[in-house]
Amino acid sequence: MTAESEKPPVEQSPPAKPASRKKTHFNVAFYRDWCKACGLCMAFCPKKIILADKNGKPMVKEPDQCIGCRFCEMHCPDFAITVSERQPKRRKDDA
Amino acid sequence: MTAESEKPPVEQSPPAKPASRKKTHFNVAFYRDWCKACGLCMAFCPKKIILADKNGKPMVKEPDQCIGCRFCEMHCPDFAITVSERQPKRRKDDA
Amino acid sequence: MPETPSKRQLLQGNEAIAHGALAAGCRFFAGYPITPASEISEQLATLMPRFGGTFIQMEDEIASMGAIIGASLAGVKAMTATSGPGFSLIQENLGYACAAEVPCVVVNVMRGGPSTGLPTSPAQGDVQMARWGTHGDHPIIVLAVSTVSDCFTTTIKAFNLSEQFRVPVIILSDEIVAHTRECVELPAPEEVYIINRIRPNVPPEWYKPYEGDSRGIPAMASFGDGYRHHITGLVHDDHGFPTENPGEILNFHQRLTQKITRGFPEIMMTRSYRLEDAEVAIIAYGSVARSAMRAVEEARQQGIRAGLLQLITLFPFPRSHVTPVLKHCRAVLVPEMNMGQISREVQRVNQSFCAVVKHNRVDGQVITPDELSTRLIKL
Amino acid sequence: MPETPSKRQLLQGNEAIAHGALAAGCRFFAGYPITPASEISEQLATLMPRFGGTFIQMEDEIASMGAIIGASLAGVKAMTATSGPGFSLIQENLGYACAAEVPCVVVNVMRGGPSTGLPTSPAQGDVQMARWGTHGDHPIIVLAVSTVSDCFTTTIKAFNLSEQFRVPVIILSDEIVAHTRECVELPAPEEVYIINRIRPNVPPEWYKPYEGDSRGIPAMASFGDGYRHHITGLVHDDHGFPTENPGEILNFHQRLTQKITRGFPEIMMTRSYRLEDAEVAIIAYGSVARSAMRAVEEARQQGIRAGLLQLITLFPFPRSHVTPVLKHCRAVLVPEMNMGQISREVQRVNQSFCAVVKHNRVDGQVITPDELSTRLIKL
Amino acid sequence: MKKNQASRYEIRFSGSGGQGLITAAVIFAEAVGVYDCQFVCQTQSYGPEARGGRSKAEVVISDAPIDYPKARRLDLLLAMNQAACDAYFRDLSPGGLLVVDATLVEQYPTSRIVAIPFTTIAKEELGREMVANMVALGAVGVLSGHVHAASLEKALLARVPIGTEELNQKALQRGMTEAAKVQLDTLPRSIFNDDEV
Amino acid sequence: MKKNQASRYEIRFSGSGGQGLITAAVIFAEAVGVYDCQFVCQTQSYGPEARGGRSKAEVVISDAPIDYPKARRLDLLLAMNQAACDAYFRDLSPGGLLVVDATLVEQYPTSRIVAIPFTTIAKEELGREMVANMVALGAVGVLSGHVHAASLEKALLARVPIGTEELNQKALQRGMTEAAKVQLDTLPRSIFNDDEV
Amino acid sequence: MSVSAQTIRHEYLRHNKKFPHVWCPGCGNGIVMAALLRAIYRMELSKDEVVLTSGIGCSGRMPTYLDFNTLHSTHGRALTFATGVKLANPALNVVVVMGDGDATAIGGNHFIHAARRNLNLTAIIINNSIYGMTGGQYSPTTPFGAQSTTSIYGHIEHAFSIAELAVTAGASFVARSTVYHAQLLDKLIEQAMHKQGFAVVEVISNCHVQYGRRNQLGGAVDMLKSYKENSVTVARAAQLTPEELEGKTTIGVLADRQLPVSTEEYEKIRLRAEQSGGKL
Amino acid sequence: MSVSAQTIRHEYLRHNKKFPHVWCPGCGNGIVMAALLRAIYRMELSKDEVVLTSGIGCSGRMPTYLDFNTLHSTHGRALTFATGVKLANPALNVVVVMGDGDATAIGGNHFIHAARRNLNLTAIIINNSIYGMTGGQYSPTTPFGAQSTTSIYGHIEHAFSIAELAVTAGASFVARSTVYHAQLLDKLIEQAMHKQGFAVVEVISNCHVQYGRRNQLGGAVDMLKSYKENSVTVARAAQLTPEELEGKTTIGVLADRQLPVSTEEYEKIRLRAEQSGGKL
Ligand SMILES: Cc1ncc(C[n+]2csc(CCOP(=O)(O)OP(=O)(O)O)c2C)c(N)n1
Ligand SMILES: Cc1ncc(C[n+]2csc(CCOP(=O)(O)OP(=O)(O)O)c2C)c(N)n1
Ligand code: SF4
Ligand code: SF4
Ligand code: SF4
Ligand code: SF4
Ligand code: SF4
Ligand code: SF4
Ligand SMILES: [Mg+2]
Ligand SMILES: [Mg+2]
Repeated sequence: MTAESEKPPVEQSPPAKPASRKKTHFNVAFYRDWCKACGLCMAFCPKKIILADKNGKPMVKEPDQCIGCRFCEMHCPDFAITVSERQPKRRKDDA
Repeated sequence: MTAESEKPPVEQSPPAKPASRKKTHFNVAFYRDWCKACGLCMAFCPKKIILADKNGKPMVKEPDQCIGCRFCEMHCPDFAITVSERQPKRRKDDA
Repeated sequence: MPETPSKRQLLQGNEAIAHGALAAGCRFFAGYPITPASEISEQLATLMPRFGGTFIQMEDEIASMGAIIGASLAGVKAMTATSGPGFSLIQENLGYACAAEVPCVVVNVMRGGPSTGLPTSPAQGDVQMARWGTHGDHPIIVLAVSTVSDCFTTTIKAFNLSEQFRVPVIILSDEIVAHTRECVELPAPEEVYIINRIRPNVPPEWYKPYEGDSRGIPAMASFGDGYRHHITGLVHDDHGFPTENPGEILNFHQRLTQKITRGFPEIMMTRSYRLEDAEVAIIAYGSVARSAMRAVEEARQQGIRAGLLQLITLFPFPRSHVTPVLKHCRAVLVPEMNMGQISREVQRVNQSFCAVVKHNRVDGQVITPDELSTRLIKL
Repeated sequence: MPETPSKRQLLQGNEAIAHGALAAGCRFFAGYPITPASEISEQLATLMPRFGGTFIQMEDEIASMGAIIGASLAGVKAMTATSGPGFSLIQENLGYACAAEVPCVVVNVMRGGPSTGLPTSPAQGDVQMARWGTHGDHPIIVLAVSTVSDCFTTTIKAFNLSEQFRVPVIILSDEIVAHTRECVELPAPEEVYIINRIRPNVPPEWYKPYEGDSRGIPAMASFGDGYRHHITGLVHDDHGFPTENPGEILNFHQRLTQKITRGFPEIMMTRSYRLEDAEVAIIAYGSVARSAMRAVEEARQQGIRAGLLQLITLFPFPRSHVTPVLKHCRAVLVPEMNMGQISREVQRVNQSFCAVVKHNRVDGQVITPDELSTRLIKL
Repeated sequence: MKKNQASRYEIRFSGSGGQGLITAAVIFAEAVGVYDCQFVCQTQSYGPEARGGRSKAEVVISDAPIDYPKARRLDLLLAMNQAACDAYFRDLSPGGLLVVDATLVEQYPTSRIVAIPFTTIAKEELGREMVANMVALGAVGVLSGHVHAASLEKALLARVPIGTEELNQKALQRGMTEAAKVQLDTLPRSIFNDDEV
Repeated sequence: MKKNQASRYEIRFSGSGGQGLITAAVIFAEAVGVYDCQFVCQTQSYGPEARGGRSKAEVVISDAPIDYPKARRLDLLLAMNQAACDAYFRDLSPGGLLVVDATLVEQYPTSRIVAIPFTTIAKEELGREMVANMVALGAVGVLSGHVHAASLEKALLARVPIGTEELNQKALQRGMTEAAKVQLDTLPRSIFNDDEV
Repeated sequence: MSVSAQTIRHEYLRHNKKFPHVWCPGCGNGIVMAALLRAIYRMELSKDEVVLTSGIGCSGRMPTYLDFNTLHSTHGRALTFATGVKLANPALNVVVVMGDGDATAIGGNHFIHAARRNLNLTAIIINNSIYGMTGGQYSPTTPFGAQSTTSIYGHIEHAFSIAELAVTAGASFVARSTVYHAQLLDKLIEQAMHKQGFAVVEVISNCHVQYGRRNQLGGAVDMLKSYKENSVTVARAAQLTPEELEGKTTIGVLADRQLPVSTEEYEKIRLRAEQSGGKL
Repeated sequence: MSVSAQTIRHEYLRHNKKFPHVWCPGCGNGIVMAALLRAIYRMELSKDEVVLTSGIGCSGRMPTYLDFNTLHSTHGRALTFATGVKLANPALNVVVVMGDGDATAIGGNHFIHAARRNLNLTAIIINNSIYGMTGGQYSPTTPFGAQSTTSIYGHIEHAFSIAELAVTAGASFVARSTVYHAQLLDKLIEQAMHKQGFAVVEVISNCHVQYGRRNQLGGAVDMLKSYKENSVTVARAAQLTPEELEGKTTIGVLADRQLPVSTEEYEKIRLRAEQSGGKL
């Protein structure tokens, strides 16, 4: 049981936007009212950036580390996680 | 559909008593009260010796031709046929 | 489109039920063969596709009942037909149809019971069962047929009541009616009086699938026509969602009961024969009513003022039709091809008005006019 | 062999039924889980093998019912337990047990119906169904339990009646009784009064599996003990072979009915509480009888001469116990957690003796003593 | 709408399973009911299908709606074998007519009888034993006097399998012709009378 | 065998699913019924299992057979969270005692109350939050005055999983000790009286 | 070593039943019955230790005629009754005869579960591709395109392979024969009865009356002839391509494996339960 | 192209239902529900044309929450209701969600028959190896030896392979995934819904509350981890020996074949029937 591995879980497809030169950033939002603190998101985030707060509910430690794999979102049994690409604050034509 | 073939139907095992030197003879008895004249015995007797009487019920034409394969007996759906070895009229030690 | 079968035909009772269903607009039939009901399946296997409808033979009666519920929810009038053993099996899903208010018609061509019983003999042993066969209090309508033309018209009536009240309707036939051939005038489609379920007339956002109208009957949307809603066999609120709230549970039960109670005048059907001046009467249904009619005739010939109340509706029990007979007659004979099932209802509503006499036959034979007129004479 | 459980134990009603079954000699249980009956299965899954018996969880309730019939035919006392939906499903095979006279016990822990209904709420909606759930006229015995110790003793009684009369016995429990814990003194095995089926005492050649004794009950051989015989759900003659002969059919039905009729004194069980001088009475069963007893007490405290007839046997309806109450009281209240099911029977046997008043609750809540005493006072 | 038994005419077709008696009865009923527009009820005893045994089918004809659908006192009994003849002739009303297949029935229980070798006719004249029932149907039609020949023919054509119309029609005709030879009024009344039975 | 309500003592254990309140009530009932040989009825509200939500369990104790098995007027209400406290305190009889988990209940609806931090005790002193129910059970046992301590202990040992006996026993003892500190007679009567409710 | 029909008549047919039996002339059911009796004879079983169970259907009539402990159950439920009998008295030899509809239409669930559970029962399924008793409606084994009273426009569903279903569901022993191969049949039945665990013998049988006639397959004789011609043994089948196997019936033993049997496993449970005693 | 949970919440969850749903924390049912919704979103189906049917069980609660035409039927019978819906209105896209008990215990017969009949339905079976809703009794997929509330001495029956049963019974499309493989899962569901004919997706799912806990498999996290470690794709499985496959779960598409579909075949029947007219 090597849940410690850093690479994304094998079967999952690569991040939503594959390797662009500029690192894409993601928002990971929790809908805390629906979260039941099951721990799945925390256990399987390949970057291990989701931690439990004192109620056992998730919070993101280092948001910038998120690779947008959406594993957490797809495995939250309670629709309590939304991963979205962070809106670039920069010029529109930069992308 | 070559029901005419003379050899016993393939899947059936050889006659009850295999090739002894003296030809064994058989009695083929019909229990006519139970016979429903379905025709199976007549159709499949490898020696074609079972014929229909005027009511469609079976009778044996040439009893001595019977090879005792018991196909008729085993396929009569009405337990109406008994094939038995004909009791030798000869000395006991002749067999 | 098939040619209109508007003509006089010699039909078996079972065939007439099939034709009645088609005339009523039934376009889905699911069944599983069983004597003496199989001809209904066989007829509809042949006729349904000609009318653009669907026939399916399912793996068992449970499945047949499930399938007709599904079809009805998708907006198509649906029926199944079986006999005792199958009727036992459909009960769980029949209860679902009662609870979720899914219109559908179930024909039970009764044969001798209990269990496998007497597959080819007539009987009327499933009468109380038709009322009480599934668990929990539930609304239901039970009709009985006695002639081939009854089979045709009562089947139409059954569909109409089912659609109107959103309740399963049971048709009880028996082996005699089922296999007797008589002539029926099949009407042209436009001559048939049809009631269809009420569709919602509010926008989908406002639709509450279980909100009763003034009579307690909710408008019914079909799956696929834009009114997305939820159907369940759990006790539910007006939105169709499960509830454990006592008030909502009570509402659920009360509406189910009351929609039937309010419909009594339309639902309760009987036929009176020579009752005007009757001193003794027979209360009968199904094929026994035919023997009873003859017996009344013969008793009259012997100077006895006899009459017949034939029940078409067995449940809800037509108390308001029966009571006057009990009040006006000296004695009432209740002949049945069972050990006494409708006679219990007659006894229940009989407030010491008159003598209620049972006459029961369970030997697989029909009740003859002779035996009834003999009893009438002695009443 | 397991240690004798001869001691005081705190048990749920469901557990007490399991213990009662074991005490009665039940050594085969087949079931399918369902709320609120599952604890019976779970208890017996644990206990049966300790008693050398067999527990099996079947693929559904139909199969469970089939399996207990098979086990009983092989000579082992057998039981299944379910709730409404499963009770609907077992009906076909239950009818088989009635027809083939196979002793067995079926527990129905009632929950709210109809259909999936209210799985975790108490109700008494399956009372008429217990009598009429399967097709065809059939004999059956229906008992109701109201306390945990009832669960134990009535289960033993159910097995005894079943064995004695060769008839399936239904135990109706409800969610309240099922999950209430009370203390029960479990007797030592030798203290339990047990009735076993009568075995044939003639040589096998003479054995007629369906020839009744003086009371109409045939001796019963088990498969494998030398009395080769035939069992069928078709109507059969004394030899157990299918018959279409009217005389034999009639015999079949008459014996089935009469063996129960003749057993009335043993079968019909009720409990009277303060009825001696009662002017108003409650007729109740199951957990409602407990509220009724309290209500009687409270009405008495208010000076009302109230009493209670608690029905343990629901069917055959204990008419001979009920009639005196109807005759001696001014009014009778029949409270039920359904829309009025036993009240129909009370009305049926009430020949205008007194007022029969229904009190019904179908909102998933228990009937409380308060509501009953209020009604009693106003009667 | 008083009815009395007098208006009823009751026929039973009897024989063994496989002789096509139900078919004959159905065609008869259809002729009477659909084409002649009388009231008619056709019933049969119903057994495990397709497994032989005794077979009977009844037709009740009336000028008023029919209450009790089964035959009570036969006006005409067709018996296509001895067993059926023996079993049912007692159900004949006094004055009822017994019609038997002379090929298969040897002992006649009454003298008010018409015996025609239906099976022989079918086998030898028409070449198909199978249509003995249609020969009998033709005869019964004529002997009953309760159906129009044309109606019987129409009903027959509507019910028999495609391709067999001609054969069946011929059989029907043959039966009619044969029956036409019978002089019913010359037959004695039944030898058994009402209260003997 | 007249009964009156006076002989009944009614307790409700309430809180949220997973707090083990049914277990506590069952042990209580077993102590009272099996070891103290009183009449006892234990019931609970029964919901879809294992999926949380509110939970309640009742024990009715009596010196005569118990007819109505549910609590009607509570003599003691244990509320292990605020929701349960709010929902049920009105079912207390006048003079009934409210026992709350001070860890989780913040607002007290009556002043006839005993507040003990069961959860804190369990978590911090015993190291397992899980046994808060047993701490509460010990307290309820003492405060009810309707069960012998020894019986409670026996019942507890017979019901808890093998290997956890010691921990649970310690929890029970802790609850008893804590309750023993309470001087019930110093508590006010309930602030709501009979006819107000 | 072959037992004669006369012995069978004397030994196994019920003397108080009316013969000939009810089945139509030439019906395969009689051939299966005879094969079963030959197998039982060879196994030298006492009649008292044999329980023969059936459901409802033409095949369901078989127990009525045979002098064993016989049980004519409800339609589709024979295996559930048999399960109770066997578990209640594992010493009994329980044989269950079913029709194709009985076993795989209404009774399909009990069939796959009996196989999964691997109870020590012998199931003989007489597959005549039709509901015989009720008058020729299509069954789960009626072939695509076939005529029946409920598929007069041609059947539009696919047929189950009963034997394959049994294998997948977990039966210990699965075999197939036709009524033409009567001698093979009795051997397979014997093997099945010897087998510890759930054993299935599917028998392809002729209902010429309700099925053959309607599908231009002729009478009993014609149908048996076609079984003769269109059957291949398991060994032979292994050498044929799927195309060559098209339309052929594979006969012989299709599966025979050693799996834990529930009657035996339950004995172990009893031991464990006794040992566990008190607390659980 | 991946749809966000937020979109799903807004688009498909019923606004008048109470959330969070009733399932236990970490229950696989929620993961399956999300995967189903992603598939439907990608297929761009109108909500009005989707019918979601279920039976009774924890999984049976799914339809309650979703804004389609939803049908919570009786235990084990979802496929029969769905059959009626689909035949009555073939334009509807009918998805049937069932539990392992629902689909293969009480509902086993309907399951194999739906497969045989090859009606155009999508069946999603959430296999958590236990009866979750009723409190943890063994189901037809509970492994030999496992603990449950009705097998405290260890289970003595064998488990069905749901997917294999579907293949043998005749389903057009059969696939398997676990809830760990959520993305594979939504792809398989999408494929299944596109497929003409009966399509089955078996999902291995965690009921840690009633099954995992009792069998030392830990909580939701542990169970998902074990799914991750013990699953092999169909392609990989083909390269492994039976021994190596022991204890592994094969995931991916197990069968995908073209067979006549009964809704389409029935259309042909209607034509034939019209043509046949008068005499039959
Ligand atoms: C619950 C129930 N449904 C239907 C029937 C009617 N029924 C009797 S036998 C049968 C089918 C028989 O077919 P099969 O099992 O293939 O046996 P066969 O007659 O072909 O030997 C049916 C549908 C019944 N007896 N019980
Ligand atoms: C006829 C009937 N029998 C039994 C039940 C009780 N019951 C409800 S859900 C269920 C089993 C649930 O198991 P499964 O289908 O695997 O679903 P899960 O809860 O595991 O998702 C049972 C036995 C019922 N509702 N109806
Ligand atoms: S999307 Fe979720 S699982 Fe993936 S890296 Fe970001 S936080 Fe972790
Ligand atoms: S997976 Fe969802 S429910 Fe579980 S802890 Fe994370 S956010 Fe909460
Ligand atoms: S096989 Fe039997 S029943 Fe058929 S014709 Fe020959 S003897 Fe008669
Ligand atoms: S045993 Fe029968 S089949 Fe064989 S040759 Fe003799 S008569 Fe013919
Ligand atoms: S109908 Fe078919 S299966 Fe039944 S007895 Fe006749 S031939 Fe045999
Ligand atoms: S009991 Fe099991 S299946 Fe049901 S919601 Fe909880 S974890 Fe899920
Ligand atoms: Mg068949
Ligand atoms: Mg499950």
